[in-house]
Amino acid sequence: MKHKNILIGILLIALYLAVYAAIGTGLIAPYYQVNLYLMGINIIAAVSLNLIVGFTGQLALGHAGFMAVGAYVSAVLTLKLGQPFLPAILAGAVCAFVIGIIIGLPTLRLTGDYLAIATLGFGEIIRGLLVNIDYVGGAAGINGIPKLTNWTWLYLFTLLTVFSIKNFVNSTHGRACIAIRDNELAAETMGINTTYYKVLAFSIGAFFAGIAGALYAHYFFLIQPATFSFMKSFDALVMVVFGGLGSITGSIIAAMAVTFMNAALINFGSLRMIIYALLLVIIMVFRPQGLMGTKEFTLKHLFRVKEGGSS
Amino acid sequence: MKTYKWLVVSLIMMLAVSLAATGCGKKETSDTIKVGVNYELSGEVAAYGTTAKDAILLAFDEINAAGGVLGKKIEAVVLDNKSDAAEALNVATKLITQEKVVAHLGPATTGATLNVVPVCTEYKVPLITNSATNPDVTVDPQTKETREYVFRTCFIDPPQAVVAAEFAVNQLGKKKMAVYYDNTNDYSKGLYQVFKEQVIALGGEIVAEEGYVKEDQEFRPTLTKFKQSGAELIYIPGYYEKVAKIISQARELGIDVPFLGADGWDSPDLVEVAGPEALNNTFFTNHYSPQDPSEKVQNFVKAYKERYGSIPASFSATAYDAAYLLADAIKRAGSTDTVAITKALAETKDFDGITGKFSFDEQHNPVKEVSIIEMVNGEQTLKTKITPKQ
Amino acid sequence: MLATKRLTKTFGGLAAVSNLDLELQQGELVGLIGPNGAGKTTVFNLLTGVYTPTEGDIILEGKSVVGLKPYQITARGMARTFQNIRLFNSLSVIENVKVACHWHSRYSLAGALLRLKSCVNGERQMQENALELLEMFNLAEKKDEPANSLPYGEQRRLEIVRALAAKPKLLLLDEPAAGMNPLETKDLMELIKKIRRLFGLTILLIEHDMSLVMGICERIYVLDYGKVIAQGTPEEIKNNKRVIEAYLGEEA
Amino acid sequence: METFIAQLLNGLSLGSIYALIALGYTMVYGIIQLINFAHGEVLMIGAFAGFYAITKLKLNFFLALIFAMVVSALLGIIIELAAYRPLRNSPRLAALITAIGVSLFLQNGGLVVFGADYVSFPQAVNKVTYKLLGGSVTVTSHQILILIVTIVMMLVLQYIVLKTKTGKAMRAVSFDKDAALLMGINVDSVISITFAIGSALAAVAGVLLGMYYQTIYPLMGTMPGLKAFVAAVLGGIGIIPGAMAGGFLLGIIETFVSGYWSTTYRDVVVFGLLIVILIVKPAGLLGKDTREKV
Repeated sequence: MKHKNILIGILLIALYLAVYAAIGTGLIAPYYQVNLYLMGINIIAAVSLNLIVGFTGQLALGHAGFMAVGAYVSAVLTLKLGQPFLPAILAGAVCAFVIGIIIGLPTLRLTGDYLAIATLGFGEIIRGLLVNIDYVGGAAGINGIPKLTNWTWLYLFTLLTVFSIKNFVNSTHGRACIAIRDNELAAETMGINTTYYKVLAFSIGAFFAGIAGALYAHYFFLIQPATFSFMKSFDALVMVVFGGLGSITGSIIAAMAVTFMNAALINFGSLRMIIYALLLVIIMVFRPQGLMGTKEFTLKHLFRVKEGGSS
Repeated sequence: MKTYKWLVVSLIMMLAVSLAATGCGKKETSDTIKVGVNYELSGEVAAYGTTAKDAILLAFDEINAAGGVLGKKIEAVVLDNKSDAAEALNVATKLITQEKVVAHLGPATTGATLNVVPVCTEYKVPLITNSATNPDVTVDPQTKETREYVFRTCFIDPPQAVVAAEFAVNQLGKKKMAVYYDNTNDYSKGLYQVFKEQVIALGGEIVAEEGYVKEDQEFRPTLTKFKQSGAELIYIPGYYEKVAKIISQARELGIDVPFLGADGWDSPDLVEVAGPEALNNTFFTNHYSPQDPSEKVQNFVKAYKERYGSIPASFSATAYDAAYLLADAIKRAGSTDTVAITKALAETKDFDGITGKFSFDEQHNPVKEVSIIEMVNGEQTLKTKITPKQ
Repeated sequence: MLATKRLTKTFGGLAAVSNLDLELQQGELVGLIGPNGAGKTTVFNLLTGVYTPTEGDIILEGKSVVGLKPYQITARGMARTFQNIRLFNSLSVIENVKVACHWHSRYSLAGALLRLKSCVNGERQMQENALELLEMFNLAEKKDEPANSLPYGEQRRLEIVRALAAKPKLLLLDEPAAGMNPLETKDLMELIKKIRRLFGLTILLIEHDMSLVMGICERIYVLDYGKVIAQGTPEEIKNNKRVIEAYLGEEA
Repeated sequence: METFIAQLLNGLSLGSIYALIALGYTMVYGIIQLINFAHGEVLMIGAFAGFYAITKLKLNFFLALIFAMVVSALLGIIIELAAYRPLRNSPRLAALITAIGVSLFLQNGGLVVFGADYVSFPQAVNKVTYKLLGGSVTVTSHQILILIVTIVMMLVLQYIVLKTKTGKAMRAVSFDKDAALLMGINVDSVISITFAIGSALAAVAGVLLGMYYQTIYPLMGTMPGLKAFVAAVLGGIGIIPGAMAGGFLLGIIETFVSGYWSTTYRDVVVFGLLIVILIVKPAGLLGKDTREKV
């Protein structure tokens, strides 16, 4: 157990240093860097949404709304109020968390598709309000945001997200969420405050979505309400379902695969989205439970594959 | 076991896709000049991106057919940015760092263009947009400095709106005006602001103002409101598709005051959708008119119509001009060095384009006359030409 | 221990339970029987807070629990099993049990997110508690298997273990013998006796299997059309005319 | 007062289009509990089919409408067959993602095939403007036509669902697929028929949208599709009169918010109201609260 943790720790540090060096020496071309950042942001968005949809079983379609909150709050802090990056990110995340609670309390009483449409509605309301606030540029959005997101921040926050959510789902709190997904009534009669845990999972998911939004805003210079339309929520949902509901590693792999697919299809010009859509349908038809199902990919898998290969 | 089989299949699939993808991109030969074309080919504003891309490809084919530039052919690398600002940056980075283009055309919208500007600046590659009208595109709003590598072939917002206000107050003699603008579009909002200021400065009055949003089709509720306000003229700084519907619905509601608009109106669809009758007593400011008898314009309109089956809108014209302007700058620079091309672009004098003869001012905006077009029984007629005060 | 006073629940004008007065003394094992549709499960749902009563009161250890949420009632010392098994299917056997430990050995959220010592200790505690219970019921060997992979009888047993993990004083069993063969039913009887003794529980059970009810219950309430039609010792109930009518009437 | 009446008429026309789309949404949802995100794109294909029928095949309006309905119905059947049927026993979210995939495919396929530009829709039915209340309120023949078509469609649909054998089979399938199968109902073909009818309704909405707003384009279905989905949920998804009520309500609310306040706050108000209604009535206006059986 201890050895495994040390091994993982060393691997993670090695990965960080390797990529850091590769960026510094230009081994990773700028174009691949853009996609590397997209990948990190997508991982955070997908893993945090998986906590809500995959682990707690609450179909939420407003994730982009929380990203918007994180992006706008952090951008206002750094650009207009001259605050440093880290407090700005955290402030964005906390605001998303609070709004998550405000939205979650009334809507999480709803179930299934009614919840889906209500959260989608909230995402659209956040967007609609941003369009009407002149302080943040209305429809034109905020432009000229300093490019503060670098590899170190990205890596740090991606790890923070993944490990916090992993710890959460492996704790009694996370188990409570999974119990709610599996059988809400039984969970409640076993002493679980279902409303509390649904709202908790929802707002923790919102918190990390806020981080994703803040990192996004400080890499892409410009944020507009249109950036955070429901299509962005769908993108995150696609990654979650593609990776497997309730599999953190699945979400990570899927976020990487979708980013990669998007980058690979760039050369197809106007056929790009058609191919993407086709792949989406084909993947779902042949693998409806997602890449990993509810299982996690662990180091054991690697060894098992090796053993299988040698025998 | 099944999982791994599937994983292998999907990996092979992805590999195939990416191989095919890289296969398309790698046609590096030294006898072509690569130009990046970064436009909205899918997503919300695909219509504008596509018309611009079509016009650019037409222009390049003509240039190549006439022998190319510096003895080389121009090769357009066309990529889609999905109408997403972050994707536009992704695409621009690919074009500049992977494809090594010498210049970057597009994107169509202000937002996406602003996102691309830092990349072009960083790698010192010139960018020409044909339709991003916001002043911030070429001038940094914080430092007030001109962005060295960014140019445009369209007007910025103010001149058109200034001319429109002057025309409305002084020539049409209207005092009470209503404005109906696209609240989700900076171009439209920019025109609205300037128009409002000018009208008030000229002694007019804005009696009603309202925004619509991109997805709107139903304008009757707001128009009904305008009708009550007693407006003598309605200014709609928007795009033809909405404008046509607004005017058509307004006439249906019995609103017979004149309408006034900007270059976004220019499209044959305006007449087709609204009908010639509804459009009588409407005016708009524009770069050019497809009815312009000059040979250059007529040749362009004919070639475009032959190839794509429709009459080019003003965005096609500005995109076409952007392509020719770039070729001209490369010729004048005498090299494909990006900095030399940028320098040549900045020195552009009296470039004779479809949208008029223009030079760049110190903010990289084209200085050209504004035409005011009146719609008469479905035909565009040139009402007057006004040179905006700079 | 537990008393209901004129407990009534109506669904759209139809009374599923009306004017029900139950009383359970500390340590009693009481049966609740009645023909199908008599409102037995509705009584359970009222007691555990799944439904809110239309009228009447429920007193648990001297305090009213009406209006409390199910999880709050569980914390007051009531746990239940379900007629149709409701395990957490994607969790393992031991995790199912640990979910029920949640309300009494929870640690802080911050501890969980950052995996602090409080979390590690809390988890260890839960693991030990759960394992102890599983061992007691011969399920320890299967602790890491998914709950839904167990055979039917073991799933029923796991439900009881899970309910016990919530540390109840009063245990409600909803048809624990449903779907069991006579042999399994006999084992179950022994099991119920055992847990009652070991944990000092008060038990209320719904059951159709008369051999089980008559074999272990000390007192029985008979419900028909939402009303108590008889109550008393198994002997008294066996010979009660109205009870026989109700059951025969159902069969006819 | 005149303004109020004028706005109410505007709202009714808009609402009837929403209602028409919502009807199709609700039918498909009722039978397989799938949010068919591709419904708006089926509408778009229907609108283009109608367009080509009028301009290329030179059909009159009603024949073109029928042509569009047939094309969309076939498309609906194919979508169900290729993309949804393999997923019928899979997690519902997988089907939802597939629906999004189909929607993106049709949108972007439309961009390539039909071009990205707006296409102006021929005015196959003469537009006559009637002036009421001394000219301050106007109604066009198009508005009247839309209202009539919508109401007729709803009545036909109610008749099919409540009175015909197919309708009974539909209700049986939507209630319990397995039981319906045991009763000898061909579940697959019932689902296909439902998709065909729902898609044909989308085509009607598409053609009417084209005629009413005069242009069609490949992305035309997205927003009305989303709004109609909201309308269906508002009324109680899966319930035919609910879709109708939700559609009209949504249309009228949108119109009044635009007319008396501001267009830019319209969607904020609409979605805010949706959430309030759902919180008060979690199954929509006409929906029944069903409690899980314990």
